[in-house]
Parts: sequence; structure tokens; C-alpha cells
Amino acid sequence: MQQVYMDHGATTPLHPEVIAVMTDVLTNHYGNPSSVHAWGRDAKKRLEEARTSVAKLIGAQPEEIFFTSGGTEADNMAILGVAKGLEKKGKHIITSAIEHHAVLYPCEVLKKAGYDLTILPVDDQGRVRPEDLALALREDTVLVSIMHANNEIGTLQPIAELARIAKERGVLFHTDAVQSVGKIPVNVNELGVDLLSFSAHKIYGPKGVGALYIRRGSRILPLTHGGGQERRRRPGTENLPGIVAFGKAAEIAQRDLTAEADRLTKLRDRLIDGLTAIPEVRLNGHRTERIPTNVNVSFRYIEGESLLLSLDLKGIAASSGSACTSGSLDPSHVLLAIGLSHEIAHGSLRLTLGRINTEDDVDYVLREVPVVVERLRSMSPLYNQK
Amino acid sequence: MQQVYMDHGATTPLHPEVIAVMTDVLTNHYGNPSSVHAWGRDAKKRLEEARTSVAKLIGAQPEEIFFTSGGTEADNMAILGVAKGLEKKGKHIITSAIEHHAVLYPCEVLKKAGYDLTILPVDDQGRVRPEDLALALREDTVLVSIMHANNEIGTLQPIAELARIAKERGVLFHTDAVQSVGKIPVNVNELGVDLLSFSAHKIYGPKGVGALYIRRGSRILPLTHGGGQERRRRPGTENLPGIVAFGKAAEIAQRDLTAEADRLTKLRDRLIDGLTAIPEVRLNGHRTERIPTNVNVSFRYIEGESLLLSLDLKGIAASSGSACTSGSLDPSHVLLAIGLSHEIAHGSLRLTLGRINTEDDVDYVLREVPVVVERLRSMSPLYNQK
Amino acid sequence: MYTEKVMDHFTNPRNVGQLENPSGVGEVGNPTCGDIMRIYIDVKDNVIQDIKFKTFGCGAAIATSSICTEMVIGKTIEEALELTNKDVASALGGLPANKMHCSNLAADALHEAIKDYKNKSEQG
Ligand SMILES: Cc1ncc(COP(=O)(O)O)c(C=O)c1O
Ligand SMILES: Cc1ncc(COP(=O)(O)O)c(C=O)c1O
Ligand code: FES
Ligand code: FES
Repeated sequence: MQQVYMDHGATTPLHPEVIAVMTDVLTNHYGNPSSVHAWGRDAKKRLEEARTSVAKLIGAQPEEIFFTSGGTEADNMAILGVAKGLEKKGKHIITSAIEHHAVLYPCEVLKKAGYDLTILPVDDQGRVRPEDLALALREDTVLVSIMHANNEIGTLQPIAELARIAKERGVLFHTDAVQSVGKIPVNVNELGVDLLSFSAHKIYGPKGVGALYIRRGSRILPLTHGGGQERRRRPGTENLPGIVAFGKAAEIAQRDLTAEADRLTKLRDRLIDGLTAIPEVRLNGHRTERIPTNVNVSFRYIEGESLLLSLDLKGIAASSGSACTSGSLDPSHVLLAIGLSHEIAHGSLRLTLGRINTEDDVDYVLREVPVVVERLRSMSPLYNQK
Repeated sequence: MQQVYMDHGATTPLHPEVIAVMTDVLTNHYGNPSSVHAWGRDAKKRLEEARTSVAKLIGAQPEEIFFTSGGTEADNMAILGVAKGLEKKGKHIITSAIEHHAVLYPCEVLKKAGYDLTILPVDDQGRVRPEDLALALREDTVLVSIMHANNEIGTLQPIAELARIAKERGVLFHTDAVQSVGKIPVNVNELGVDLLSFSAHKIYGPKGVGALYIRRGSRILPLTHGGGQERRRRPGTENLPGIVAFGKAAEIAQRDLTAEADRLTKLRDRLIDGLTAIPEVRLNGHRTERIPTNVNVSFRYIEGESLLLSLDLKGIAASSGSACTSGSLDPSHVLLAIGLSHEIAHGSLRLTLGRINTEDDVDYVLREVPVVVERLRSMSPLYNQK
Repeated sequence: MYTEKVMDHFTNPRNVGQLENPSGVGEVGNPTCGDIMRIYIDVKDNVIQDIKFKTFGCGAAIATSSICTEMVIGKTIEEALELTNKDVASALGGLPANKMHCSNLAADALHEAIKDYKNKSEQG
């Protein structure tokens, strides 16, 4: 049976060149970067080379990159770290309704601890309105955190414009760019952001490593305390194999970005056109202001988990914003935020493309999905067969 | 030139079997454990198998193991997490003067936030006196954190006795076992501890993964917030390759523990005997209550960094508690706590053995160290040539 | 971490030792890290004819001591007094940022030795 992995939004297979580099470090470069001896100096050198590669991918300086264990830690560090660092300045934070839980939940924790939290709504395509941000900013606002690309519906935010509004008011701006980095050009200076989170395993690097970009001079306190690594902002023996692999993944992402974006945009559009030809389906997210890899549709009358299981039986890996797959038993807060009813949110399907996907994969998916949808609809009490 | 790595206390080379397993996961098992499809289920299965192996190594139940990014995060999670979780019960914490910075610094951060902190002294061999703990416990004590084996001098603490004293008073007990796990038998039930930190890269596993054991029922809040991974105690896409490799390293550690401990104890004792035959030298730490892998001596009149650089030029990797190597410019707080003067603490040398070391390595070190010590002493203004 | 020049001076330090009847001796302890350096000078006709050092300190401390002695031998007292720790560090091709304080040792000990020489010659 054909195997089609279309869940690159969840995680990506490592690039073969990344595996090679990582295996080399695992085998031959085991020194601790803090050690004085030859093994340590070798490790330190590799660490700093990787930092340079990672910095380049987002147009930052190497000393503005702080390695973390992933996107979640980077998001938490940005939000909790800036809140603690600027406690004396104020206790108001602004975010959006469609953030990843790694942003929303730390914000809610701050709220419980006495902070004011403004959650900006989005339009029906998932975009924050700049005028809403302008109105929400206050004297005591210390941070705005709005994601670059949404993980479920792929919608891109007008970050440069939003960041400019925050900057005019002297407020730090963080963006969760876990889903945009490596897929579209991301440059911290063009975007004008002060903090930016990203994660290696979404760009064909390994799980367990990510980074937070912190613009020089931004005030932020660490979440954890210990050794002097990452200039005390993130202590602990560095995950050298992971970091070097992240560096390699960043180089490859930069090298291949334009060609892959073009190729995947075509596949994406074929998928969107093919799937929206099925009756009673809607595309979620913005039609064009979306990352090249994301397709998200809702099928009326069916439920996401059943859909995923059926596709899985055909060898197709996908995901859904259905309550039944989320663990929380509520449907995706993102789909609700763009105005979907509970029932329709339930029937959502996310296909996320990546470097291993081919035209052939798209053909296969476009052949199988209608069959599965039809079968599940025929079992659904909500579906009025005509 | 002979290459002798004797800095296993800093980090260890991966075991070849661990590299093999990890490379396999990197290459073939890239699913996200949270995904519903085949790739995700495969990943989830491997995650839980690794959890079982890691739990077994310390005699815990799999559901009591929470994977982190390393020892530092595990220590911070234990201390800051319990403090937050038990805020209503009290604000007094007890630790010892020779803890790793990953324990001491979060405790000091709590102190700045209004907690009371008792730092127990140690005797001249680096042991906490149980009666000191008994006297320090109060009604509002919420946590005792005392390390199992010290990373610099290798001294073992009487954890079972200390934990019993805390338990009698109903106080949670955490131990940083980063340096003991895999080297001597560690069993959470025999020790009677409620929380225990350990780290993969100290037991021939990869950097960037560790674990916190949390006894069922212990109240603790997470440091970061996001997805539902690790039952919400530690969110973020799991570092699957690292965790599976940690599991393999744990299995090997358990399998080889007794044989390796015997072999390394002999090498250690030869090193101690050989080095303490040099004039004006002292052994730091307890002579017998120490891990099988640690040797720490101080040479009068010379400084540790010069010693390390000289040994490095001979192909020997070691470490030192000297101020000049610490980054902080103070000599090791551990050596000061056992009563060494600044000057003598400066001249300390730590050799930490591991599975790749042989009799031949020991011979080489015992041949070279006296030569280097003599040369540096001849340059020292403190050394009275006779 | 260290430049080749630093490692060269660390491995083959120039002018290590002490002088039998020095014109001046200077000893300083580094207030930052507690390391110690002693310098002996032999001065004739206002010129440093010979110089020796002993250092208890890190690699940077030993290398800066060594190069410092090389830089001032044959120089007049006035020229030697102009030597700064920055000169010493740059002669070594630079030092890591956290090691800049080490270079104070050598220049300070040299200045102490010259002060000692001046005191002695004034008294004598
Ligand atoms: C937008 C976004 N933010 C944060 C994360 C969390 O990243 P990680 O899983 O690397 O912790 C993800 C990935 O799931 C994501 O898609
Ligand atoms: C006793 C002790 N605790 C904690 C740590 C920190 O572990 P990690 O470097 O994995 O964060 C170390 C390692 O340096 C250690 O020796
Ligand atoms: S019926 Fe099973 S989760 Fe909805
Ligand atoms: S002189 Fe002490 S650290 Fe260099």
C-alpha cells in the first residue's frame, strides 16, 4: 500500500544530510562545550558554528540566538521571561485567539497570577486586525505575542505591520514562527520583531531542540537557573548533536527555500482545488495568505477522528482539529475563533505538505479522500442522503 | 600521542549501541507521539518503552518518569515546581552547601522571592550531617533537596537516612542523582526519595535529555505550559530520538553496572594512590563513600587551569575547580565548603573515569601528571624550592 | 579559546625564574581571581637589563607574564612604565573576554617592580 505522510505540520522526517551530520556528532564529537580541553573546544566551536547558521536563517546575529529544547520552551521563555523581566513596568499582555497552546497557556497562567490579558479576535480567515492591536495597547502593556503562521489553518499574520504598531508604543513584540520558518522567508529585521520562537523538528531537524531569538537589549529573565550556558539565559549542558543538526537543517532550509516553496505551493493548490470540489466542504484559513504547505478543510456531517483513522488505513497520515483527537475534548480553538460551529469544526482535516511529498502523493490523496468522506457520510445521522 | 578522556563527570561518549538505536529512530521513526496515525502510534510506543527502561534503572514506575531536556531542567522543575505547588503550605526550603548550581541557583531565586532558605554545611569530606537536617526542619518546610553524589568530589550522601528524617516530618525530599545513576545502584524506594533528577549524557546517552522522577501523589506545578505531553507536567513535542536513546543507555547501565563499578573502583584507587604519592597533595572528598569514577586532588602552589592546559597538551582531558576555569572567577564552592583555602582550591584536579578508560590510561596519567606538576611548581612564586 | 601565541608562551614561557640580586621586585595578587605574580628586574643606566617572573595563575596569566618580560627587556624605565595590560593582550593576539583581567597581573607586577627599584635607588 502507498504510504503518504502529509502531517509535516506535526513534525518532519529528518533530512538525510541532517542525519549524517548528527550521527557524526553523536559518534565523534562528544565533548562538553564548557570544558577547557581539546574535546570541549571542539564542541564549543561546533556549537557556535551552528548558532551562526541558525541566526542566518532568520537574519539575526549569532549572539541573539538562544537554544532551547523546542518551540514550546522558546514560547514560554519569551512570555514568562519578559513578563518577569518587566514586572515593574506593567502587567498587561496582548495575544491573539488563535495562538498555539505554548503561547496561550503561559498567558493564562500569568492572568491567574494577576496580569491583565487581552486576547485579540481574528477575522473569518484567521487574521488579526491591526486596528484592534492599536486599540488594545496600553501604558502598562509589556508584551504583544502574535504568531507568524498558524499551525492549523496556515494563515499568515501581517506581522511587520503589527510589530510596527507595538514598536511605536515602545512595547516588545514576540512572534511564534514555528510554522513559518523554513517555509517562507523570515527576517527578524524586516518583520521588526523583538523575540521569535522556532523549532528544529518542523524544518527537517531533530525533535528536542529549538531557539528563541532575543533582539539585543531586550529585557528578559530566564525560566531556569544553573550553569553559565547560553549566557545564563538557558542553563544546562547544550544539546550539541541536536544543535549542530539544527544548524544543518537551517542551512538546507535557506538553500532550498524558494524552490521548495514554489513546488509545494503548486501541490497545495492542487489539493485545495481537488478537495473543495467535494460537496459541502469549506476551506479554512486564508486562500493566499497562507504557508505553502498547509491545507485545511472541513467536511460537513463527519467527524475528524473517524476520518483520520480511515485515511490511516489507506496509508495516509493527516491531522484534525476534532475534539476527539485533541485530548481536551473541545474542538480546535482556532477553528472556533474563525467562526466555525462546533459541528463543522469536528469535521476538519489538515494536510501539511513537505519535501518528501510528490505529485503522485497528491493524486493518491485526491483519489482516496472522497471515497472515505462518502463512506463516513453514509453512516452519519446528520447527512441527508439525496 | 595517546588520547585519554578522563572527564566523564562533564559528559560521556555515547555507547555504540545507543548510537545505533538513536540513528535508527532519527532515520525511520520520525512520527510525533501525539499523532493519531501509524507514524504517531509507532512513536508513542517507542516513547513508552523507553519510559519503562528508564524507570527500571531507578526502581520507579513508568508513570512516575517525566522526561526533560536534561539534569538542569529536572532540578529546576523539582525545586521551583514543588515550591509553587506547596506555596500555601509554607515557604521554607533546605538544601546543602555543595549542590550543583542547577539546584543552588533556583533555591537562591526563591530566596529573593521571599522564601526562607537553609543551606546545610558539610564536613571536611563533604557529607551532610543527618542531625543538622533534623534541626533545620520546620513546620513550614516544603522541600529538602540534597544531592546523591557530588559532581566535583564524588562524595556520596547518606540519602536514605536523610530522606527518612524528612519523611517523618512529612516533607518532600528531592535528590539530584545526575552523578550517581548508572554508577552505583539507585533505587527510589530504597532511598525513600520523592523526587530524583538524572541526565542521559552522563550515562553514555545523548545530551539534551534527562528525567525527573516524581513519586505518585507528590504535589508539583509545571514550569512551562502548552500541549498535553508528559501529562501536562512538561509540554512540547517529545525528543523521541533522545528519549529512546536514553532508554537504551539505561538498559545498558543496568546490565553493566556491577562489573563496571568493580573495574572502575580499581582504576580509581590506583589513580588516588599514585597521585597522592606526589608531595604536598591532598585528596578531596571521602576516601570510600565516593562514586567509583571520581578522583579529586589538590596540588599546593599551582593553579588548575594551567594544569588542565598542560595535560591537554599531553592529550589528557580533565577538569578543575579552579576559579580560572569556572567562569565565575571564584574557586569551586564545593571545595570551599569542605574547608579548603582559596589558594589550595585553585590547584584542584578532577579526573573522572568511564567505560572507555583502561589500565593503560591510568599508567599514562600517573606518568604525566607528576611531570606537569613539577614544571608548574618550578614557575610558581609560592613554591619554596628546597 | 587561546590564540597560538598564547599557547606558545604558555608552553615555552620566556624568562621564568628569579634574579639573585634584583634591582627591584614586584608582586601582585589579582583581586578578581586571587592569582599571583612576582617579577624581578635588573636595571642599569635606567634600562631593564634582565627580567624574570614567577606566576601562580591560569594559562593567560602565564602567557601574559612571559610576553610582558619579552616586551620590556632592553627598554628604559620610562618606556616600561607605559606598557599597559591592553598592549600585553594585543601582543598575544588577543585574549578571551573573560580573561582580560588576567593581563592586569603582568603589567601591574612590572610597575610594582619599577616602583620598588625607584624606592631603593632613592634610599640608596
Ligand atoms: C505554532 C507552534 N508553536 C509551538 C509549537 C511547539 O513546538 P514544539 O513541539 O517544538 O515544542 C508548535 C508545534 O507543535 C507549533 O506548531
Ligand atoms: C550533579 C549535577 N547536577 C546537575 C547537572 C546538570 O545536568 P545537565 O548538564 O544535563 O543539565 C550536572 C551536570 O553537569 C551535575 O553534575
Ligand atoms: S464520540 Fe469519541 S470523542 Fe467524540
Ligand atoms: S589570572 Fe586568574 S583567571 Fe587568569
